[in-house]
Amino acid sequence: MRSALLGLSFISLLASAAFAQDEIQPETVGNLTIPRGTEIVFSVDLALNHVVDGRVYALNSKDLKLLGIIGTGSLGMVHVPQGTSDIYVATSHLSRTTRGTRSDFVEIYSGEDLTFKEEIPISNNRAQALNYRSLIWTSSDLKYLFIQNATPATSVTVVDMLAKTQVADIPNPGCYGIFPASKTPTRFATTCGDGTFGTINVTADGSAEMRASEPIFDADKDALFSGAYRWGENWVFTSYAGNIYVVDVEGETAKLVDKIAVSEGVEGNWRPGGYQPITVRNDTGMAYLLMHSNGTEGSHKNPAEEIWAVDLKTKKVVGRAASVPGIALSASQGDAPALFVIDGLKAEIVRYDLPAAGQAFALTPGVAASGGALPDQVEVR
Amino acid sequence: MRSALLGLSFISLLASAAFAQDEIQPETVGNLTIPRGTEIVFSVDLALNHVVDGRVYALNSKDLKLLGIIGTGSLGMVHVPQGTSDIYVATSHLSRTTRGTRSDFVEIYSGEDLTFKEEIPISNNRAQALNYRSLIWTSSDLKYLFIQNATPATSVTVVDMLAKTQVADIPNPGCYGIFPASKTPTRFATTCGDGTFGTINVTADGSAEMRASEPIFDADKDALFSGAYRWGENWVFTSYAGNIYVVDVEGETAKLVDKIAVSEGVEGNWRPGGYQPITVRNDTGMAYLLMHSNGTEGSHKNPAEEIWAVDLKTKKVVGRAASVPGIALSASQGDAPALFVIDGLKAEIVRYDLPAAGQAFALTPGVAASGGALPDQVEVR
Amino acid sequence: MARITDRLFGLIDGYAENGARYMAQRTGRRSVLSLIGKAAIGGALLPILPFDRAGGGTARAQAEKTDVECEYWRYCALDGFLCTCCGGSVNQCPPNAAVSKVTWVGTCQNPADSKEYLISYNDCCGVSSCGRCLCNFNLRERPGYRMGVHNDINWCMANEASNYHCTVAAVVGLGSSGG
Amino acid sequence: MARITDRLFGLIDGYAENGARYMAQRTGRRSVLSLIGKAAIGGALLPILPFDRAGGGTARAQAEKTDVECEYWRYCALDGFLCTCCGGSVNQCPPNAAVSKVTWVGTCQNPADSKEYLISYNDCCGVSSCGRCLCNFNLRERPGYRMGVHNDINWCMANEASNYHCTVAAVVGLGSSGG
Repeated sequence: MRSALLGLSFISLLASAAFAQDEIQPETVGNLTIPRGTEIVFSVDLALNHVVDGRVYALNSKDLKLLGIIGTGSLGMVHVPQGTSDIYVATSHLSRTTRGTRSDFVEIYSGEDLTFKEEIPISNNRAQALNYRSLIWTSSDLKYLFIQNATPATSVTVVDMLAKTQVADIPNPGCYGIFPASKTPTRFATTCGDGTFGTINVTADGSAEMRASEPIFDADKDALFSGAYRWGENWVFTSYAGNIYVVDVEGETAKLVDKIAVSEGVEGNWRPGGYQPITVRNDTGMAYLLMHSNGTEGSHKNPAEEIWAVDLKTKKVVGRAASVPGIALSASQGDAPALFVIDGLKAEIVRYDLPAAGQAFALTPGVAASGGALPDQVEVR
Repeated sequence: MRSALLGLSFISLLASAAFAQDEIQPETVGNLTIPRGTEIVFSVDLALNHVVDGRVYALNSKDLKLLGIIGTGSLGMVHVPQGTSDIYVATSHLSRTTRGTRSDFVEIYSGEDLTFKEEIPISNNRAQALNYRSLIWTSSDLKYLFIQNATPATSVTVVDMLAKTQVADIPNPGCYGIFPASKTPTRFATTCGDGTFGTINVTADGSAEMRASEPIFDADKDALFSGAYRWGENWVFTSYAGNIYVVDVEGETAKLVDKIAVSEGVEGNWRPGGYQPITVRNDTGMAYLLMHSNGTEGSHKNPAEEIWAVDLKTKKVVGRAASVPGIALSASQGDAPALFVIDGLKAEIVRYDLPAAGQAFALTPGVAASGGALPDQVEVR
Repeated sequence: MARITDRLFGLIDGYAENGARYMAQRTGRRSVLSLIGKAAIGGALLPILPFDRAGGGTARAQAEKTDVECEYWRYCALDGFLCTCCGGSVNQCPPNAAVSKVTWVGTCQNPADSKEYLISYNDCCGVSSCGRCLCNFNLRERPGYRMGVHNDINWCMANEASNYHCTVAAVVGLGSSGG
Repeated sequence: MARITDRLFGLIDGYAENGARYMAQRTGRRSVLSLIGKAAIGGALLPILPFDRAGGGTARAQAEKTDVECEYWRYCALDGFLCTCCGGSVNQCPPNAAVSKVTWVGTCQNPADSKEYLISYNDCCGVSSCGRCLCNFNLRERPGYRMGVHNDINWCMANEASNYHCTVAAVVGLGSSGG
């Protein structure tokens, strides 16, 4: 070993010292890996102070230790689909970082090691918005990726993820958000300012028409939040005034299945608030809402004081618990049920363990960790 | 007026109300301007947490109110030349913000309204470094801009600012930093690891040779800081062990003019520290140094506890004053002499008023304001 | 007012919701705005961290507040960096930032005269995001299906230099909250 | 050690200063390093805010410190984000960041065995700057005219994916501070 070193005469320091057993042995630098099957929490950070340099922080769901970072460009929208380990980002890059020509792409990242895999150019009209999860979503068969546009005229870009190309730009005027159907992969619904839902069927040639539902909500008196959650074949929304709307988007037009008045008759004028104020455990049909008291017109982005558990089957509030000032939350769907909440004041991700199915509702505070500079979306997979 | 509004029938809100004299009159949105002759402090912010999105914060020197922001890309180097109102930035942009192809440019910004004026492509080998002012500098006639490269092999890019094109890439191996001559615009010096200064003359065809001086310093025992300041036709350096070196770079080879032992014989082992630890008032020949006590090997980036005033003509320390934890400073050269110091702990710019020429040294603390996330260079013009 | 309306250049979304929707529009370096349906409209850039609601969920009439504070009356539906902290003023962009071509509008009550004014929130564009004085008030703000009152989107979207810098709040007329 | 030196691929600056200077080099996904002249060498990315020097100006031998703290012994000349806080380890990059092809080297004393080790500081590259655990110690660090011990520059400079992410500190041998 000594002679090997001396052969490299310029390594003057090493030449004078062989390694003994009790010394730290020389190390090589490579990459850490993420164990297969790790449940990952994705904290989507808008990074508004440096808005061109958004990120996703991937955290181990158990201890919230950082596993790695994915860059998401300028106001990139992030989707963590079920059925693939990939992560999809629709974003914009400027040719001179903060100035110059804008170019938009769908970027595919590996969920196994967070590496960049591929990019697909798309038209430059996507909504550069806060990270509302409903602005980017896959079709139920993963063939299409739908991306909400705003110029401010609204439309939806359709990307064929097998052909790796944009195939359509479908107007959804006066409407916003993408809520795909489950049984018909070419179908998605969208919420509209007149209180209807539009339903769009993407055809092979990229053409499509939007069919309006009967009025489902009132955007003046009880506006639906954008951040809805899928529950089986339905989508579950909550509203400014404190209702839950369960909507079936499977048919030619969307239908209201259930409307649950969550805070009616409860003292304190409690209302949902934040950017992603509702999540649902798929197996139990339990919805969790970020709630604040003394709600008024304009308080709909106030952080939560409590998290309420609502049984979507019995349509009853089954529990309330104190919360960090949450502005977004997601429920894990795995065997260790937990809620992951963004603390809007500390920009932290907080883990709350949930009771097993059948147990009384309670939140057990767990670990907390930085979610970036300004996280506004949280996902877990 | 009412009829004009009614003519636009879709402005339903305005239609119902004419403006009375006592109401706020309608306003149009344009741009604020910077008054001519405003003395501007430039806080160069590395923004390391979002390193692709560096900035210069332009502050009014009087009250440190923010006048505007210039984006400087990835580890952009900034030069605020005398003799023009422009601002020069040598920087890199990646084609996908944090990934993709790197492209380097010299960018020219207006010092009058901070707008982007022009970009000149340069080779992609410039040093992506902290903002050491000596890594980018103009020739004394403003014809050339010199930019330090590192791959890590070192060389200097020469840009013809009249022809708007790069004309040379001159090796300065083992050396670093650019200290242009005053009388010979094609000439600059560079500090070398063997303790010499190299002197380079740029020729019309872009070729150049470097001539070494006699040894001037010892990089092991008394390394020169990179952040030197011009004083008339000389350059003034300070060193890790606490000396001032006045160097004449006008000739074929550089010459040591003066060496002043600043902290010799002073109790407390005081040393200079930081990223830009020395500045000079050109008219008075007074140098100001960021000094910390209990200096040791490795303490050379420690923030200051005091600022020392050293008369370069009498070669004496003429005063000491308490300082914020400064890591960089610059003296204004105008009629209201002041020092602008970066507080390394608060990331603030702090103004200290200086006494008029002939008065005893003292620092009068003035305003302080944010200098960005991680400012490491401060200039005033 | 005639001067303003003369310069009005409507950018119509091509769709009627609750009546008509109009985007504020700016031509050349002079500004004018637009509105949407009934009542005022909102929507600009976004923030999040300014979630301290010690002053209540909305920013109504706090007479003593200045225009570098989130609770200043004009900012009742502003979500973004105040240009007053970024080298601009309450209604002027910083020297080097382009005024957004489209805007959203809010209706805020001025505590000095108790009147409600229609406020146009223009984003200032094309410069690194300012990062100072992040505010977030949402009086009558709605999601993107009421785009003209939506403030969680980059309203530099119609500018060639599309990077978000900061937001101004200009009075464009008298308003009515519609109740 | 033979394995390491076998893979050594010197990137010579083409210039001798105080003897010879060598840059650390990494081939494929395996790393090897280099050094400079006498004693160790430093230089990576940079920081600034970690200017609290309560523990003294240098990071010598603080046995109780862990590798997510700036005062951990291997970090005596590290200037940058600790990869241990970014999804990596003390000597492994995060899953998706490329190891820098060139590095700087420091010589740090391990309080556990009182020996001085030669430490290679590799930057991890090609991902957004991590932003966590910013450290700044400078034992025997020098300006860029001693490039191999300079830590105020992006050592991802020789990687095609050149964005700085974080920094690791790998033992590459026994060192000597040269006094």
